[in-house]
Amino acid sequence: MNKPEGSLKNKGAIISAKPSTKESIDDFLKKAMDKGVFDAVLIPMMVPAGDSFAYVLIEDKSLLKDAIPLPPIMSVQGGHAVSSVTRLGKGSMKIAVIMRPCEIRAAIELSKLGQTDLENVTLISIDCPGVLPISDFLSDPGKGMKQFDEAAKKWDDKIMRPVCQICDKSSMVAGDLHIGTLGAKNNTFLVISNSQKGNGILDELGIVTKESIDDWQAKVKNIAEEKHKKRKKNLKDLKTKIGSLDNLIDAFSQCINCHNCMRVCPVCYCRLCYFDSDKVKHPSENYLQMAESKGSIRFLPDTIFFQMGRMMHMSLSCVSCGACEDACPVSIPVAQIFSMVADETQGLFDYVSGRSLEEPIPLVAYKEEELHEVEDAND
Amino acid sequence: MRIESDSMKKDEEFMPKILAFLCNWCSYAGADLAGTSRLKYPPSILPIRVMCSSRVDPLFILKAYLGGIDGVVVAGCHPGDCHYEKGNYYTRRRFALLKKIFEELGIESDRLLLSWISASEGPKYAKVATEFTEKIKKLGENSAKNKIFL
Amino acid sequence: MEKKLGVYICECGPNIAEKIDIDKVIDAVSSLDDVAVVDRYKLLCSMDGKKFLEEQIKKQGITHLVVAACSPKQHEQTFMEVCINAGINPYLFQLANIREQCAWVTEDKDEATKKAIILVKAAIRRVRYHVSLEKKEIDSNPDVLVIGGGIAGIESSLLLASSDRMVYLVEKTSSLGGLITSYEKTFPSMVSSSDIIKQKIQDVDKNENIKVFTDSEVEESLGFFGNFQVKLKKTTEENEVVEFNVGAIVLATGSTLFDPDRIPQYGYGKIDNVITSLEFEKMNLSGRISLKNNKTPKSVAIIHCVGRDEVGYCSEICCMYSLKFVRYIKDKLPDVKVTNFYSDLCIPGKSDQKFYEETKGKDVNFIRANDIEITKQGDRINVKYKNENNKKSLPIDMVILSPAVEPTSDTFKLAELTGISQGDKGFFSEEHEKLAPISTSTEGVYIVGCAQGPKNISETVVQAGAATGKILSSLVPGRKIEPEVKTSQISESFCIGCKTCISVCSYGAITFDEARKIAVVNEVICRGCGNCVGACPSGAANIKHFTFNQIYQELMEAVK
Amino acid sequence: MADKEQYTDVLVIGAGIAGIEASLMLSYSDRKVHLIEKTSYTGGTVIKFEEVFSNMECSTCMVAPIQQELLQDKNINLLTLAEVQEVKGSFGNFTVKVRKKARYVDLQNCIGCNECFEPCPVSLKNEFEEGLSERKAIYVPCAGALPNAPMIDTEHCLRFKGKDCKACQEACMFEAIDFNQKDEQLELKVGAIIVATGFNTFDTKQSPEYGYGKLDDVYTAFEFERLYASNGPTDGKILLKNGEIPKSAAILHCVGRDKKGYCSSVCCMYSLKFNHYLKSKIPEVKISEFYTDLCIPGKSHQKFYEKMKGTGTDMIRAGEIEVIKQGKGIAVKYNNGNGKKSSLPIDMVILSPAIEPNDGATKLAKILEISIDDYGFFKEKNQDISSVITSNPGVFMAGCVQGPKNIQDSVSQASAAVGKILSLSR
Amino acid sequence: MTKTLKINKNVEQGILELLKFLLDSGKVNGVFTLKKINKEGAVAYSLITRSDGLGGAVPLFPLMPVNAGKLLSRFSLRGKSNKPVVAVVKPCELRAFIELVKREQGSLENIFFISSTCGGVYPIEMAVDGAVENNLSKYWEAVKKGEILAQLRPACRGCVEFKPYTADMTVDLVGKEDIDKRCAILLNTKNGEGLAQDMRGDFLEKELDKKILDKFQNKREIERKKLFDEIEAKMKGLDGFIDIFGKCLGCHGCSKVCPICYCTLCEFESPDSEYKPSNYESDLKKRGGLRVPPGTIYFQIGRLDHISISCVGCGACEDVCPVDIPISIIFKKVGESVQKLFDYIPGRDVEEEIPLLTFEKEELPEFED
Repeated sequence: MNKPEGSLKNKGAIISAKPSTKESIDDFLKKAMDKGVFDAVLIPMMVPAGDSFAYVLIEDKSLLKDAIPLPPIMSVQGGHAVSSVTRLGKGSMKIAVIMRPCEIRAAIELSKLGQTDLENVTLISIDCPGVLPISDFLSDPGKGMKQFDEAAKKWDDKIMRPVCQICDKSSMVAGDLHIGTLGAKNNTFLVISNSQKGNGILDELGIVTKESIDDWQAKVKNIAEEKHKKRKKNLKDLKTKIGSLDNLIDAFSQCINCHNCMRVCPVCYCRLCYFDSDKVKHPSENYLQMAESKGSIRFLPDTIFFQMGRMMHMSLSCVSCGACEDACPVSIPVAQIFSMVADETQGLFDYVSGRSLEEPIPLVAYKEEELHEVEDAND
Repeated sequence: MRIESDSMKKDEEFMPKILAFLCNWCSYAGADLAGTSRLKYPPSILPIRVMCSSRVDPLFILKAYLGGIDGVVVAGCHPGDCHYEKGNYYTRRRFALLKKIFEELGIESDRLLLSWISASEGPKYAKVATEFTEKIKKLGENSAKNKIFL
Repeated sequence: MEKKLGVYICECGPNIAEKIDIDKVIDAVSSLDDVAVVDRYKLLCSMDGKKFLEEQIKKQGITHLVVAACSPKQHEQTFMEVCINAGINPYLFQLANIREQCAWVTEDKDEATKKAIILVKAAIRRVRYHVSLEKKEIDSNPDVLVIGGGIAGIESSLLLASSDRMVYLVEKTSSLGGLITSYEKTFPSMVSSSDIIKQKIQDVDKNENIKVFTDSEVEESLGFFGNFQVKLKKTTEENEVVEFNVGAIVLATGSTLFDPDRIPQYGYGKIDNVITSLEFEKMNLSGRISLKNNKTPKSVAIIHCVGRDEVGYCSEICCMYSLKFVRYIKDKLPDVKVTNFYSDLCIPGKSDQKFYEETKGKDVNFIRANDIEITKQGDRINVKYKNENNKKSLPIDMVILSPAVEPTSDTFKLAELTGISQGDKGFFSEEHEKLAPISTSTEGVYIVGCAQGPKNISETVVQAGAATGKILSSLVPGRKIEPEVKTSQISESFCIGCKTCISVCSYGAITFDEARKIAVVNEVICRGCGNCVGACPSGAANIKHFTFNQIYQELMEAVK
Repeated sequence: MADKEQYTDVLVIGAGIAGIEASLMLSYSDRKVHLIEKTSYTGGTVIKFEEVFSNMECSTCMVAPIQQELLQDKNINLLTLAEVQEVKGSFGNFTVKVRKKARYVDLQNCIGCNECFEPCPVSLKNEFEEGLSERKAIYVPCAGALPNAPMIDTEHCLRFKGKDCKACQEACMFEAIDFNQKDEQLELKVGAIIVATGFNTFDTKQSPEYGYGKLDDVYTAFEFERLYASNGPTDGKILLKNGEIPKSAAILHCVGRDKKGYCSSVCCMYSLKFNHYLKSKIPEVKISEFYTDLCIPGKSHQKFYEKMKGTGTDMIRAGEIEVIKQGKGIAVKYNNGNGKKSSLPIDMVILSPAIEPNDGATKLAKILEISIDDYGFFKEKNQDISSVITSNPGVFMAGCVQGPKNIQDSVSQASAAVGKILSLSR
Repeated sequence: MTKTLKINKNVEQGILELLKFLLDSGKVNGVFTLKKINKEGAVAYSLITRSDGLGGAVPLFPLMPVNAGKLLSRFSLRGKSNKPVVAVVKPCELRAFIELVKREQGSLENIFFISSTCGGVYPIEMAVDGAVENNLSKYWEAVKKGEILAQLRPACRGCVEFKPYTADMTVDLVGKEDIDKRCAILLNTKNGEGLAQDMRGDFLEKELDKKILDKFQNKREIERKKLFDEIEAKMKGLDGFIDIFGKCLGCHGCSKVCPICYCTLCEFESPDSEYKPSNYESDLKKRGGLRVPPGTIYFQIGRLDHISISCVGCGACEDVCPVDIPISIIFKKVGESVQKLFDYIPGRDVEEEIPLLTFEKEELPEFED
């Protein structure tokens, strides 16, 4: 997916076809499917019981009407869904994927990690107002829906998840196309191309991108800056809270080793997690020996080993999507902690996970001159 | 609210698809005998040959069911006749387990059948095939076929 | 290398052609992935048909073959051979049975065609997941271990031993011969049993290809058919241990007699002159039949079926040897009155009844009786019994008990050792009651004589010969063993070591690697039933040519 | 025989269970085998059984796999419809003349589709089904017979009666039917011979007191086997001649024992098997077994007996048994030991006849130059040890040709015969 | 009558005293029990090897962070414990461990068990900000009266296996009014007696009070029926099942914490269970659309097939479910019914063979055609 000149085109197209933005998006997709631009669309849909949402790969257009491009919660992280469809090959279908920016970024990370083949996939991101904590939503889905819609309209993130409140990439354009709804009238949306593939598709659809997007960009910028401030502040507080090993241990003291966080994490792609493998299973004497030194150990003893090990493994690709926190049965602020660490680790290599397919994951590349700060000054 | 694709509806007379796992030594031979004796039974039955009924991983049955198969028959040697001494005794337990689970979940356990068919029981094979097909016809199409949220 | 599937549909004359619209089938499958050629032929199993296939495979560069024709039971073999001749691996082939299970059983031609299409598509999908399988060949050791130095063991050893095959004959006691050495004669021919056995023992001693270990017991047997490592212990001089390798093991450990002590009402051990059949054989062999007080008995009772109810089976030989005893007695003491107490006279076979008729005669009585009780009556013995529901009794000088035949005490140990099972009566279990009476669930371990179940000398010798036959035909010096190709395999990385597979395997083909805590299949023993695969919860077990994917693909085609 | 050439091929006579076992084992040891079978099919008597005692195992499932193996075995030359006519020579060097009757069906071309039966105008009683069903003049004895190819019964085929009928030939798409086939004379050179020609059952007509042939619903063991067989004439339904389901049945053991003068050793067990057959198809049926001495030797048989007895069978020890007409039905008259005559009305009577030598056993014995015993069975060299060795060195025997016995013992003898051959002639 | 150790202290104190004695006397080298691991009062299982490590231990804390059976399996998986240790566990945890041992996933050797008649535990989410702590007194009141608190986990409210089968010592808890004064520990086994020997306190002959426990049992049974009926009403066929599991995230947390799910790599995460593009394509042809990732229902029913025979109904699965699916009740219900088929109670007796590893020659006619 090599990008057009000037990375981000400064023109877009305003689409309005239907009474509501949602329906306009449906319509956009339907047309694309009619034209055979896409054979299938991967998009969220409400589950039969109406108490949650799931990604559905749709080939039968009649199903589009039930699609919900911007659901109030993140049940499955979209990156995970994309990987599930294309991990074993691009397949013969051209698939459009409508997801939140953090999900698109996860997909991009996964493709760098060989966990998805994006050749036949068109990644379409959409401005994200954040999502509700799953637990809040589940306590009353009906209410949740309403609250979310209202909040989303006003771009008010008070009721959204903590990580969403400090997300400064909620409109990041990383995929092939982006759907801008910020500041758009309630029945229109802005479509921006971010790649040759994107361009091609818009051409096929006869969509000409001549509208200026400055106004949208400005709004994005504001929100991003605002959130960035908040992010810096919150993470700083968090850091002082965590700050030491003891505090870290305290933060994870409630952890019950269910590893839900790892299992829902889009960039934890291993079939068998290192921390579930035989490598962490020891003979009893080792455990007793460990305990004897202190009189008592927590059992299993590997909680922090797991949490920090997992950071080691994935923080460079962490997209701060918050899935882990949603899945934590004991409400540990996993996402915030990992997000905080990710900022640091990615900062080291001024890497932004999922920003672009071209950026190699830092650990598979190097520069001759870098990271002197971690070297012994005397060398 | 139930989201289901409507593009799949057919109106022709319903001929079920039934998967039949047949053990190589008894049931498959019995099915062949039905053929050599020119007995007739519905085309619904699709045989899959395994060396022993105990090879049938219950998950195959589950996969097939969720895939939309209308019925599954597991057929092996009569208890005591197993070519591998005792395979079919285990088959019976595994089958019972899965069927019980279906029952408990209120999922149509009638779509699963365990039958002992010997190499000389051509007629029995034809009978089972016919009767089970009738039974499945009464149950109608397996709705799992067009479920989206599996 | 990319796949090129060849799909060939046999018309089988009218059998398929008339019942199935083959052209429709061809249309339906010719556009499927990897399908390079689809064609029909009049009769593929015919000479011309096979030649046609072979040429096609070569000419078209077919890598995977699908034939839609009759049942694999008919011609799978045939077409696999075609593959070999055409130079592709015979397991890259799948036969779709559209005759026996489609054309011949379906009334309507359209329906039959539809079904045929599914079956052929399924075969195509399956074959794409087939992999080449190669025959394995394993060196085998032709030598044989024979456990038990009775008539059965001796007979086997003599038949087996040859310049290119060593036999190790292991006997628990200090001398060869077994029970038969304590008999004067054998029934029904009443020839001297020493004539039979002495000669054979000499032959054994003469034969340099038979190594005899008396006072020895087998301590360990590891390995499998063709390659057993055996360890034996000499029970005498400082328990010397001997080790050697053999290819097969014959268990000829014989039997013992039911202990009449267990049935008090027979008075055995408490009342003088109540003796067991074996004691009587020895007494008779010594040349004189006499009572404790050295007097000769005037009347003798022979009690059949002693312990039959307790053991729960008829020991087959008791009636006959009881009749033999009558002959013994009448030969030595013509005027003694002999009375047989029996429940059912079991004298099967062509010659036994004649023997019985000829044994009957003056002062030889047969009384069908039950509820027998033996009591002391002065210095004589009183036999109380029930006949036709009336209680009677008979005073007697000597009582001979004919006890049931039971497995020897070391049966359990040897069963454990060789990994074979014991039936509910304690005898070794044969692999199959009818077709494999001397084979066991452990290939290469054979059971002969009374260790397998009660039987007479003739049957015992037959079994000895039978075991020999099995070994000589399957364990040929210099020839390699070809184990089953479609065996189970367990993925090291997925196995969690729960031993589920091990407990369901009928053949002990799976062992546990304690070091790595995983199950390991011994492909030489595995017979490829797939039970372990059906049982494994971790998806670690899989079976060649019936892998998850091969079956899954077939199944999904049906579901589609 | 040192000067003569030594042959390693083996001749096996009779493709019953013993013959098959022997042939396969010899083939494993890389011996070439000529397997001679009188009938048109393999499997002998065993394939007539639906189940075998004492595990009630399906007989076809048991035998079919080894029949298939036999047909596919390259070392085995199976000659059906063939009989030995002359044997010359000695152990290691026999010359055998074999007469192979024409099948008039080419085994190469025939694919066993059976299309040729239907058009055949001739209908006859099917001997294999004990005359309980019909067959044509071109036929296989029963569905699933192996080799799966029909034969023409020249005695009844119109064409061989001079009529110009080729109905079957026209129906055959494979030019498999060849009226010009001729009987062949073959000469085989073999080193050893195994005889496994099996047995006959006592002709129950010779004991009129059982009413066989005179009274309806008096069946011989084999008739009953086929009645129960799921591939038999009634698809396994046990029915009376009037089509009704029997409410009561009597099984008579030891039929012909007195005449034969020996106990056939298997009758008690297969009578109990019949008991199981009846109960499994007609749970409520009332069964009485009439016997003299119960002969159920061996470790596993009594258990089976007790199981059958447990199902509420009347075991009646009786003599002087007669089957008589009583009213519309039949009854069994008997003396139960203490002199009293009783009579039991019954729907169905099954006779368990003694086992006797095969017809032609004597003739074959002559050809093979081996002696037979008082009963017409082949005589073993030494009664007490190894019943598989005949009086003629190099000729071995297996199965009921030597004397009545069950499948297990027949198979053991077959393996033993092979054992002797392999060990004596390496 | 069973030998019983009576300590005149509140029941938790009593147990701690016993544990202290066991460690100090060197009768055991380690103690497995719940323990407060930080000032915030977070509770986790701990392995304690010195009596000074017993500080903060709360053996009877009404919470099950992890099923201890799983922990003990991990402890003894790589070979039996080389030193004696004692574990304070709940009956369902003990049963789970027994099931694991049957599957070679642990060893009973050198591990002794103190269990109790179990009043159930609070759901794991109450572990957060001291919720359990604040409801402790309430909990103990209920236990004393043998009542069932509404806040307890459903799995516990409907649990009728609250008496341990194979514990060496059983703490007499449920329905005992005097537990804040007295601690009665039944010594069920020779090991139990051996351990308690020389311990300060009175030894007497005693049994659990059948009347009290039967009453408790009845209450539980009523609750259980209610829970089962509720779920039954929802579980109407495949659609009902899909409704229940529609919100499943596919995190497989349930199987991760399930003590019976012992596979390193779950079959449902193995390559064989992965959807290939072709699978998606053929499925779409059939259904028009398909949930992604697929296999939610396959996983749930498949897992039932794998573990229901051994499910001890401990409720761990439901505790960790991020979307509050009533898994534990579904598995409990299905589990009990399949276990009934073979009259099998998981963890009742280590000698009892797992039904799927054995068979009767004549059985289950109702499942044969």
